[in-house]
Amino acid sequence: MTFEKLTMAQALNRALRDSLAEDPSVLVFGEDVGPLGGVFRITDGLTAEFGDDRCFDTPLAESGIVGMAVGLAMNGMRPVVEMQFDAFAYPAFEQVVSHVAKLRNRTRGRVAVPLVIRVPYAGGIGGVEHHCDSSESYYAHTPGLHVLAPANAADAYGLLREAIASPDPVVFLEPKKLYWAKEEVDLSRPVPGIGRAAVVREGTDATLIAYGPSVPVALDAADVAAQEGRSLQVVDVRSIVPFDDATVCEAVRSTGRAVVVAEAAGFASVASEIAARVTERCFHHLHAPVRRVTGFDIPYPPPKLEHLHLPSVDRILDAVDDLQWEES
Amino acid sequence: MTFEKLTMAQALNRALRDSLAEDPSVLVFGEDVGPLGGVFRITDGLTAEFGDDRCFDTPLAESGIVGMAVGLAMNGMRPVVEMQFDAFAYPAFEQVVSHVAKLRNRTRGRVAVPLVIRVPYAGGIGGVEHHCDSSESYYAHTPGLHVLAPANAADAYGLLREAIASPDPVVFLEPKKLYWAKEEVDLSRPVPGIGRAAVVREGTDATLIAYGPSVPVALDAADVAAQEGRSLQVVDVRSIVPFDDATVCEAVRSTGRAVVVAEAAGFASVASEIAARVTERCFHHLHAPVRRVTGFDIPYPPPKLEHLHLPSVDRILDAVDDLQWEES
Amino acid sequence: MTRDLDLLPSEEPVRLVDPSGTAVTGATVPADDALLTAYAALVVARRLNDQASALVRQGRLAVYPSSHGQEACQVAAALVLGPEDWLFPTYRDTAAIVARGVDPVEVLVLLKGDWHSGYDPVATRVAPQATPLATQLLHAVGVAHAARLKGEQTVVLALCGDGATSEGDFHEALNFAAVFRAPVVFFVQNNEYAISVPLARQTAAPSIAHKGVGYGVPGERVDGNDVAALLTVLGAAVDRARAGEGPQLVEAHTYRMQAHTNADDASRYREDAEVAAWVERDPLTRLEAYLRARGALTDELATSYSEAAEAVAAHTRDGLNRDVEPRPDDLFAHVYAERTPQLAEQAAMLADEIEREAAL
Amino acid sequence: MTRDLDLLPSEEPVRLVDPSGTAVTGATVPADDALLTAYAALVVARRLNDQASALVRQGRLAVYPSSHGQEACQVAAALVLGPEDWLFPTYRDTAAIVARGVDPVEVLVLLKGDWHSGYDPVATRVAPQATPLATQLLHAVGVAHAARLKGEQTVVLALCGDGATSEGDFHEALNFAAVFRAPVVFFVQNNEYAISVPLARQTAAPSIAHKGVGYGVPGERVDGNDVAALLTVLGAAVDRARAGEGPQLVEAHTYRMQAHTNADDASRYREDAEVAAWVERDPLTRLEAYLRARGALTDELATSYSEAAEAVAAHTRDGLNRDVEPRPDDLFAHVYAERTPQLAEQAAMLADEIEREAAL
Ligand SMILES: Cc1ncc(C[n+]2csc(CCOP(=O)(O)OP(=O)(O)O)c2C)c(N)n1
Ligand SMILES: Cc1ncc(C[n+]2csc(CCOP(=O)(O)OP(=O)(O)O)c2C)c(N)n1
Ligand SMILES: [Mg+2]
Ligand SMILES: [Mg+2]
Repeated sequence: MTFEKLTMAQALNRALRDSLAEDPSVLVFGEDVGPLGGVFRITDGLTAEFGDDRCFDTPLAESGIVGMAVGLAMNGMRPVVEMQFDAFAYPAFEQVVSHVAKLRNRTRGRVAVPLVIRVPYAGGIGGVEHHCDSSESYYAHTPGLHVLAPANAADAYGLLREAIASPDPVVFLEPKKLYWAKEEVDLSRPVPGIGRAAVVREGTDATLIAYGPSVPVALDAADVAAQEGRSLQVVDVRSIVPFDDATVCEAVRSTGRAVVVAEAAGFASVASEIAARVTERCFHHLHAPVRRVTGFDIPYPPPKLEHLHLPSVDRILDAVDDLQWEES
Repeated sequence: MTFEKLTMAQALNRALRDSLAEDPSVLVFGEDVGPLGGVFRITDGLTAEFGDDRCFDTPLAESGIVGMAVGLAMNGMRPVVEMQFDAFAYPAFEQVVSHVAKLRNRTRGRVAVPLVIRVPYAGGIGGVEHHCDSSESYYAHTPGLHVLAPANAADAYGLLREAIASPDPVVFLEPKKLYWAKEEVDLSRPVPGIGRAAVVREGTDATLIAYGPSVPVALDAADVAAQEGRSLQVVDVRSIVPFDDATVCEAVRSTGRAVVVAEAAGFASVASEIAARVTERCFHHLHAPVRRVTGFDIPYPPPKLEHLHLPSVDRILDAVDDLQWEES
Repeated sequence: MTRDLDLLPSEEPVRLVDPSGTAVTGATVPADDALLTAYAALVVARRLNDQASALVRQGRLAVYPSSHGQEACQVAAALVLGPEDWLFPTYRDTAAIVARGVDPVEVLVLLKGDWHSGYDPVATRVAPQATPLATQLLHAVGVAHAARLKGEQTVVLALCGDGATSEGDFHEALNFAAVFRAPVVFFVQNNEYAISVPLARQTAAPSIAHKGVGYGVPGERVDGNDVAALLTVLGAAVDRARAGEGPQLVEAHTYRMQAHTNADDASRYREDAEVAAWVERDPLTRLEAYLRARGALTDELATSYSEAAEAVAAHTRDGLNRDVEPRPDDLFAHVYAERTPQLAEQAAMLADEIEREAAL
Repeated sequence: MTRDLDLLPSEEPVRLVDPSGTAVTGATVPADDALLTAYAALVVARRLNDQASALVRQGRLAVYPSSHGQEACQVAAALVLGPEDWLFPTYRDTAAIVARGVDPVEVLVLLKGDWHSGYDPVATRVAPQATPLATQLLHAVGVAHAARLKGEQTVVLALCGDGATSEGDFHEALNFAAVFRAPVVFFVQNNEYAISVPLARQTAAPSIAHKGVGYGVPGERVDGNDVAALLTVLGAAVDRARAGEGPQLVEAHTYRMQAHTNADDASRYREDAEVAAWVERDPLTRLEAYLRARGALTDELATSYSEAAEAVAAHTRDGLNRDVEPRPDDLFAHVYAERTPQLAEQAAMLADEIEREAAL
């Protein structure tokens, strides 16, 4: 075991590097991912190390990037493309929904689409409009895609490696605000795979269910709650699609109360899904309806107002307070 | 009151005609909406009657259509654009999400975007791939849009008229499979407006919540259930955004059981939202978890298999049977 | 500054054989053998179009977008490719896929409604027929670029219509191909209409081939009903791409003789006289006249071609008339390499429904 | 067939005043008055760029994409428009908006982070600065088409960068504008880079102006650091559009002298020498030299221009240094004309949180 201090950004960079080194069919491309190393430096050094054929800049067109990736995947490659920011993936939406997600099914499995679409996503970084969208629900609602959202450096490394090796297309959501947090990690230690959630904090009174950028907030809330004498369990969803019903439901059944936390606007979102499916599966274990703490149903706010929009420790604790404790 | 026999297609055509006649700023455009009258003939005769300046064909580019509509709306027009089929609206996704939905908010209300995006949507017509997508969840999840789905000719007329007159952008989802059903309607009679659901069948045992193409299926299910001695209430959501919590929740509280019916893949969908919010609001009135009868989490199937995918009377009744009757 | 002029198309579409079947003065027409092969394929393509349209009327196909009148383009697109090359067709290019050697019964699976696509794209080197317009052009670039990276000599020929050139993906595909010098021949069948919308409402450009220069891609235009010209122009484009000189844009001037599909009513937007004028430019009669005048096409050969085409039609009919039992589990089997727990649950629910139904 | 050639740009970018400030032989340079006005605006634009960059360093702006080096384009884009015309700027075009008369403090609201946009687009006839690349070009077409339908003489000038020309929306916008003959001038500031990506990776075209012919739109290119040439070429395009002759594409050859934004590190992808070479082509020194040589620009005038620019900078500083109390209810107030019940509920929840917070 070799622990080292790494940021999530570095862990992602390492995952790309290791995948490129291991499998000659892996290609990394997108806008500014070459000599610049990406605006978040996730692809730093890759062109220098692997050459412009393996890690390269494209013309500025997201539908083009994803569409070309589909063709590369059809012909034996494993493209890993970067969408510069969440909202700048929208021009590729038709390619994602009508081809990336459907080509395997269309061809009865004869054509696989082993590609990864990396999306630096969500807010909390003081970004201006279009740079902070939580777009996971669009992808999660689209059958044929896997949708992952790591919340720590180890998961970022492990899940990205697995996503690149996967025979299926993966939308890989990277919480921008977690890029720079340093952690002690051992990259050689395997993490739970695609389709697996993780209980990241044990607790007995209620369960917080979160993913991506909301996991640290949920953990903070659990810390504060503990000081107030309430024991909150935290589940990190990790893999939005496929969803780990077993782990999540076992957790909720153990506490009988649940709050789903997510940055995205709440309406018709992944948080809605989690609330609905947990309720379907755990109804008689629930002392209170599953609460959702999500972004408001508004466009992502400007930097000066984003703190009011994002799920906060206080808002999570308010929701926990609402879980009808008097009745149990 | 003057009842007449009309199809939904005719009612929509009438709505466009009446709006064009009433307000010179209304423009209708898209692919094949001119001389051909649209592939579903919804714009039949409009170019002949109002001229090519008011109802016109565009080059074949959906982002272009929606983007130009945004500009027209910025400069005093009320564009009503047609996306030829659900899946062919995806190229316009960036324009819809990043501009149509956000321009009012971006400009603090100084620039309104009074436009309507008509989308013939959903399945049940034996269409090949890309012609049967239920795309409502993508729009419903996007703050800034109104999302409507009529289920009968009178609503189609009334809601489309209101959508065109609305100061806000509306995604208007027209269930293709209902285009040709003839009904007795009185177009002069106002229907409930945007933001209003309607109880379309009274019932006491359980509530079916549906919209668009699923409403007739829910009504059929209620008919069959009635023969089997079970009284099902049916709520037609009509307006997905804004959602009518009051009507829907009152209905569910009155029966204590609910099934949401929708064609779209269930995961992270409008059906998830309805199940989640009804549960949040009616938890202690519920004898059983809210059940969802939705499309599977798969790409829309080919014609020969679609009947297995679509919510059916039997599947709805199975879900109703599951609502834990023994316990109440 | 001659570079931009080199990228512009010729002043008139390239034509080698005129509508009466006479070689244009000075033209280098392909050898008779090659044209006889093409002619045989044209006869099959025409017969297939007619057969498929009949199958729609008989309710065996949900819909059929016919390439009647465009067969020269269909055939040439297939014949200029080698076995390792790739073809990227649209919904209208059934005849091209068949000309490439794919079983029409497998090709028509999409329009019959059994599944979204019937043939094996990897084995046949033919992508699934694309419906979302222009999207396939980018896939073509990707396949071509992968071939280049692997050091293979593969060329990709990607088809689209005049209408599709208006989509953003057309732009992005030509640009990506040019920047990466991908070996792609973009072949636009300009049949004057996108459903009901005439070319004049589609573009104000001097021609579609003029769109090439904006990407640094040579544009050429060709008489789309002259298979000799098509074989020559497309063949040269394929050779050029194979030689590593990058993509090319070829526009064929042709005409959609029938409605967009059987569901369309062309009388709403065009005059019969316009259609009639194109009958005289029919690709089959033209080539037939040329080959007969040269004595290359004998009655005997013509009969054998017709018989071969009839055989294809009969095979198509037989195949389409066979009902294939739909397999409900197919709904879940191919969404992912391995089905998710959610899909397994849903498949089990459906299987249970079907079992209960059967037990009734 | 001269039509296509008419649509191609001139062999070299139009230049009227060379980098040393000397008029090109035979050139018709705009009158001194017009150039003095432009020069004054250039001085403001340069000062504003420097001021804004300083405000980033001071933490008063989140980010600033400077148009340092591109000020001639910025100023010309504003000066060729009449009061009823519309300007569609990008994130990089702050100086153009200010040159059109909008208060820089309002313009910088976006980058300060108080709100997404600060000025009134309808009153100023300046669209909000667009971030999603090329999307605004379609809005420009719509605004122009609406004007045409209303019988107004409005012209729309839409800005974008070289990188943005690769997006599908660029293609669709030029095509729609051409087909509807919308009075739009598409003005591309080719500053050689899209963040780190050089033009050669963006397109293989002979020039961006060559993209016009594929839409039937005349393309022209111009020295982007020569404000005299810009005023002339853009002015002609605006006149042409106003006269109902349709859209035009103008490419300015210029250079982004600084990093993409302050957050960018240009040393990773370009050499200092490359930047240094462009210093000699600076738009301000060039025009200054020209006007001084003609005796039109006196020291006195120069001082008054500098003072005016300083005043703008001071006003900008003051405005940006004022903290604006964010209004939480703004989050909900403008999503729809009337807030939905859901938003009302959410606003109430937030108000309650804030109230409880305040009570602590
Ligand atoms: C993105 C998209 N938008 C709309 C459609 C609907 N549609 C199918 S074919 C067609 C016309 C295409 O015209 P063209 O490209 O000229 O090809 P043709 O049918 O004439 O062969 C349209 C609008 C589609 N398939 N995809
Ligand atoms: C659709 C979209 N994709 C990506 C981005 C991120 N981005 C912002 S500016 C930029 C480069 C734009 O280059 P160019 O068009 O040349 O304009 P310049 O910045 O040089 O003025 C990129 C990639 C974006 N804003 N929008
Ligand atoms: Mg066509
Ligand atoms: Mg640039």
